[in-house]
Amino acid sequence: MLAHIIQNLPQVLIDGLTLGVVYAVVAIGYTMVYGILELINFAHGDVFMTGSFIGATVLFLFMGMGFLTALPALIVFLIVIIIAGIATGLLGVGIERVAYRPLRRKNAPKLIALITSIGISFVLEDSVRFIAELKTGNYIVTAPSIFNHRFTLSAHDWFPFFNNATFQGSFILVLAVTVVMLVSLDLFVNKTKWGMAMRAVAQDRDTASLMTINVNRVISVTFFIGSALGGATGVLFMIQYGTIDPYIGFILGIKAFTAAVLGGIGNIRGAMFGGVMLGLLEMFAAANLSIITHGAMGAEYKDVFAFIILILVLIFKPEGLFGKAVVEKV
Amino acid sequence: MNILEVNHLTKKFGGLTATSDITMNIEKNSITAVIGPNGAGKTTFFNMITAVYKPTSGDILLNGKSLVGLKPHQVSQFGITRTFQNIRLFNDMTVLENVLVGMHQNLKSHWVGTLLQLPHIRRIEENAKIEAYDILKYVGLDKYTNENAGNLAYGAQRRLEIGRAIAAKPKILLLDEPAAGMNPKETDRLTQLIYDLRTKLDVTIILIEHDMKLVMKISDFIYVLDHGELIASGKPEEIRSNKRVIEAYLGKGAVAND
Amino acid sequence: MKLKKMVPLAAAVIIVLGLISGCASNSGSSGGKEVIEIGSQSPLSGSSATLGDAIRLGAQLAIEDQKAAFEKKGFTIKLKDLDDQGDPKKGVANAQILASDKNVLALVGHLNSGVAIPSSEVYEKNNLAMVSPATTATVVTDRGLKSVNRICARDDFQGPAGANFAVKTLKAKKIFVIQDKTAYGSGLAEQFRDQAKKLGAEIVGYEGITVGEKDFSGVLSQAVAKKPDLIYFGGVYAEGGLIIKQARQKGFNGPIMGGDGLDSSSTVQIAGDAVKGVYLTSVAGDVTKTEKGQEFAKKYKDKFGKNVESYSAYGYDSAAVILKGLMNAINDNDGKKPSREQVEKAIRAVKDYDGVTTKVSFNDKGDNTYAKVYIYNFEQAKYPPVQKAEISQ
Amino acid sequence: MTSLGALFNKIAESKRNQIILFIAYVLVTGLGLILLPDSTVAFLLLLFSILILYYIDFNLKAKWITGLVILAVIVPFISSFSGSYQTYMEVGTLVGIYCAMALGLNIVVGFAGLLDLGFIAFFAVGAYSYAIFASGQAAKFMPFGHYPLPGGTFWIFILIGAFVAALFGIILGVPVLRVRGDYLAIVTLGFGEIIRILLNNMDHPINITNGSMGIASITPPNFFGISIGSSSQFYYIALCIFLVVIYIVRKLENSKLGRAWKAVRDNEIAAQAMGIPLVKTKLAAFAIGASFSGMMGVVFAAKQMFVDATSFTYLESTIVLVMVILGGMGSVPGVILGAAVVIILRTQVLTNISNWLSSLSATYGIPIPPALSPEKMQLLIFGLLLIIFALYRTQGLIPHKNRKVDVARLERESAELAHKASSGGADS
Repeated sequence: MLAHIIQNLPQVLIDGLTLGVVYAVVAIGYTMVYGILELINFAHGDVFMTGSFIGATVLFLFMGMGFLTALPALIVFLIVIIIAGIATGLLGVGIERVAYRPLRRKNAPKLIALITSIGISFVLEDSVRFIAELKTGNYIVTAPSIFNHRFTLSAHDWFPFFNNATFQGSFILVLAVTVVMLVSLDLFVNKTKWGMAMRAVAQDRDTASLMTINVNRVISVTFFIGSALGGATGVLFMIQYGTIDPYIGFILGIKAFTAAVLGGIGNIRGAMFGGVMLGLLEMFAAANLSIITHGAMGAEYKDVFAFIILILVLIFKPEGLFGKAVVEKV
Repeated sequence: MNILEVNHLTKKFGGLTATSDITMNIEKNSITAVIGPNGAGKTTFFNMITAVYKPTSGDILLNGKSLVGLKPHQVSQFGITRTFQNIRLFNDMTVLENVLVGMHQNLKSHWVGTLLQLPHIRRIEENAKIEAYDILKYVGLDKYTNENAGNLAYGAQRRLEIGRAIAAKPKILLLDEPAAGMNPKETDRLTQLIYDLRTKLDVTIILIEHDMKLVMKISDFIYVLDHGELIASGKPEEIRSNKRVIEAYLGKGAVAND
Repeated sequence: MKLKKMVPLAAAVIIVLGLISGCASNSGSSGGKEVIEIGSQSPLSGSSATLGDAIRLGAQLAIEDQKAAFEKKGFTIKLKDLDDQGDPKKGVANAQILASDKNVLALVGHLNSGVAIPSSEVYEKNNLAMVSPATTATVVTDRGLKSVNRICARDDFQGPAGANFAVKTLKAKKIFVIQDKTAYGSGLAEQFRDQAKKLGAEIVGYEGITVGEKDFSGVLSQAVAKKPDLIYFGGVYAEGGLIIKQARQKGFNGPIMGGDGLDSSSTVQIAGDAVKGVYLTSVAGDVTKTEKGQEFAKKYKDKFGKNVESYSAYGYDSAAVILKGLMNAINDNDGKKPSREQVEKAIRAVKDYDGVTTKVSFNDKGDNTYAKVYIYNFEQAKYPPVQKAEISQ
Repeated sequence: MTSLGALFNKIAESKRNQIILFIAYVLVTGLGLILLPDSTVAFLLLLFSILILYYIDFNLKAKWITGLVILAVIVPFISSFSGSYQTYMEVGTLVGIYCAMALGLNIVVGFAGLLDLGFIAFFAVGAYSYAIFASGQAAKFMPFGHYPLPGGTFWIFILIGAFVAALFGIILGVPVLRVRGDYLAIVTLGFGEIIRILLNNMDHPINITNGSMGIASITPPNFFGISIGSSSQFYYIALCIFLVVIYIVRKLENSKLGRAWKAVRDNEIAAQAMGIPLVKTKLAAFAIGASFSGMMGVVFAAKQMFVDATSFTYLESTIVLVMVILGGMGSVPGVILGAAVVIILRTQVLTNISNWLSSLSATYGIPIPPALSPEKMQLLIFGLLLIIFALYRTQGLIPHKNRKVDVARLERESAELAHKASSGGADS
């Protein structure tokens, strides 16, 4: 039993990492918005989904214009991801303007903001479904495949108790792009003026506004960055898995939120860590649950475990693995 | 006879000490004021008595029984209720309902009885309403009975908080800056009310207040906190001339210049 | 006076909405001739919309083909197509709508067994005959309802037929089974597993996946590590296509097999080149093999501008069986509009109807005695796949 | 136009005229439904009389009786002439089921202020508790007893369903209520999903729920020998439970417990300071809200005669939430209206418009892409409703009103008491 699990480990790690970095970047969007507004932005998962569809559309357009053969794939990919990122970033800013800012101005209870975010998520899902279905007659869209060269990691040659693992070219791309995104975000937040303003607003919105920080603009920037990252990740997802549909955002969003909570919500590095960890855990569960439980529970239970982790963390360590406990002010 | 004893009460938030080693003895049926500059730890002190915060160390004894480790609602059931510095009313409920919530722990009605429409439960509810209405009259809010609490004017909200607190029939009433934001006329009325409470309801009152005129006028005893520490205690006239207190309030120079 | 502004406003909204819907429900009358409607229920939205739409269009084509014959008898026949969304609740609500419309005498319906089962309880109560082109779960007809018929094969025929092929023809000794945890996928996979076991193959894994996800690497790395000779997937194309693709990416080069849920052009679209070497069992025959079928395919393409899906022809045949029964009932009733009971009996009594893709005779449960299972193989990455075998009961 | 409005107001001012107008309305719409038996409009207009009834100046008891007569006698009687009788009654049953659920969620969200996104789980628990024992399923894991249980047990199962759901409410509540406000939403969502996944997977190692195959052939209820199978019969069951639920909610709303819920919603810390035990109060909200859902789950299972996990998705939870938000959080009549509007939109109006559009495209050759069908646009429509109501009309269609007390009476009674006390004091 143990041998089986170990043999498979390299492959599980690679797959888990792929899924994990996707979770990680989407989790950052949640954590940034939560850090600054204390709002669970349910629509974020669907912003991610919209990003993947925008990416697919641009890719199809390029293909129609023959760019795909004329230009190196990497350049095409970079253009696509940048377009999708900017578009979803603007979408995020728009959502904040339309749906959250008026509530903030009215000082409405948090519950109401949560409800609008659910509404936004429904609207995004259905609008994308509608457009996709109108164009293709089927809302499941399969993107043209690029970077599907297969590599083999010959783990077996180095460690005989491992099996070899395989991965696709896109895996390296996903990994590289997310690492670049994460590092630049970290630098942005910790080293630039805007990043400082963001941290200040997250700490104390009222004080920050007294310090001549334009709070609304900082919030807009936060939404732009969070959503752009989410949308770009959508493109990565599309490249990696090839097929997208308008409902990928919901479950993935919940998992990413779980990751954010796991790492300590409001904490960007925590979200990265939480995402990767959740991806690995999930993949490990899918690959090994039935081996461990002797068939009593199969891979179909992996989401149950993800949710149980969420609940346990929230109950016993609500500040997350990296967060600090906050005391409510009376 | 001391109704409330506080022994060496300390509260730390992380590295920050909010109150340290406070000891107080509160006499039954007295009016005690806790004063001190902003950030002295007064509200933290109240929060510990009402179990919103758990003290880091020290003990709180009500009639000799420890309150540490209880839940806030249990403390209330033991007979300590409070008002809040930043008013905490049930804004979407009517003024009368706010007072009825105050009576919660003394109402013997049970939801099963309510559903079955048992006659004695109905009578309890009816009587509770009359009693609540009497309390409203007492605090001068009877004409707003059906108004939503959130729609009241500031001074009225303060009085409603007091009304709600006394509806619980407390042994000890904690008032957190009851006169904050009131004009002199309203403050006078409040002073009268607090006096009245003690004589009519036989309740011990502890209040946090910045309005020195009010404090000096009504307190039997005063404790002064600064930076979380108890720096003085005594009768109003003793506090009035206490050097450390003047220093705490006006800064060191003030005393020297005098 | 408390009638607030809102009430008249709301009244206006309801009236407008109601008027529209009123028009909708009254739009059935037609000049002089008596109207007979054939209902259809299939998922027109949701993840199996491709299959559901094919059923609807097939039925529509059948009705248009025979319109003239019924006109002669003095009847206008029409299709009343409803979207069951693959949701049992919606299916039952729709069933009530069909049952309450007196012009509806029978229906073509349901792709999903999960929807057909509760809905058919309503049909049974209202003597509304149902002919299903695609529900394969055994329970559907095993309840012995007199209104329920199907022209396709059952899971306990399709699953084992697949297992026979996998073990005997493809010589698979070790088989890894994946299923999508839906009524359809689990039902099929279980039947396959049991038969394969009986034939002596080793089932090295039996795993479930979550519908709607895109990453099945976890299950697949477990599968690939166990080095099976064949991977079987019980489910539909949305996940099936991805499983095929990801299994190939993980270096699994052996045969992958699935049920009729993979019998769709979308499988090829999603899986791409990886689809080569995939086998599938289907209860639907390849229409392009027969002359009749080719003709049908052409007509379908001309009419709707879409290529035939496997269930297009089954939708067509289901509707045609209904129309045949209906015609018999009309004749038996001296040319007058028959009652639902009469139609129900006449449809069950249809014998040896020779359709575009299958012959139809119903047994006493409502199963088609001529139902066949076909085995296909994707030799190229294009739809439809090549037919490899045809298995009769 | 304004003069017409003034005239209308003048006529409607007198109570007698209102009653006459109302009766005339019921008669006209009733007649309308008889004449146009298949018209959804006529049916909806007749139902609309209930809303009018809510707004006219009438004595409360008379309103209730009139409403009951309309719902229990007039509507079923008139629609029984229609070919769409069963459809109408099916809609009525669904409205009843979802009203009860929405009222349950209203206790949790509207009264106690706890956002629950997994509410459908309790419905599922209720449905499965009947489905398992009223079909052959229980025999697969229960070593004793004869299954399926006879249809007569249905009535007991309504209570069992309520109880089991309440139990689940508490099981969920105990850990979950330790979580801070906005996290609660996500935790309950997770819990709802866990329940659904478990129901879908518990067919091995022990077959409890029959997994994804669902449970079929559920025994229909039996009422003194009559087997209940049609929507027109279930309509009365749903109506009865619905009435019980309304009664409970209305009584609780103005009881000690109801005040405690609202106090916790408005200000947790102050509520605790007033002696309200937080966890117990929240748990009561969870359990009572869940029990309504559980009862209706039993009815749902009996009506469908088939249950599987696909009926209990996250979407269903949010649909119930939409009902509450649309109607008005905390407002009992509002929530009922919200549930009715959503169900009628879902099952009748949208479907009819879709059919109309597709028949348009069929008869006149107007190409309307299937993607445009309003039926498929449900998510969009409900999403927009959520946003619009949250942003612009947070209080919903019928805003919540606190029950007002009769101050004059209180004054009188308080004076009487005072008098009694003082005179009593003088005597002794």
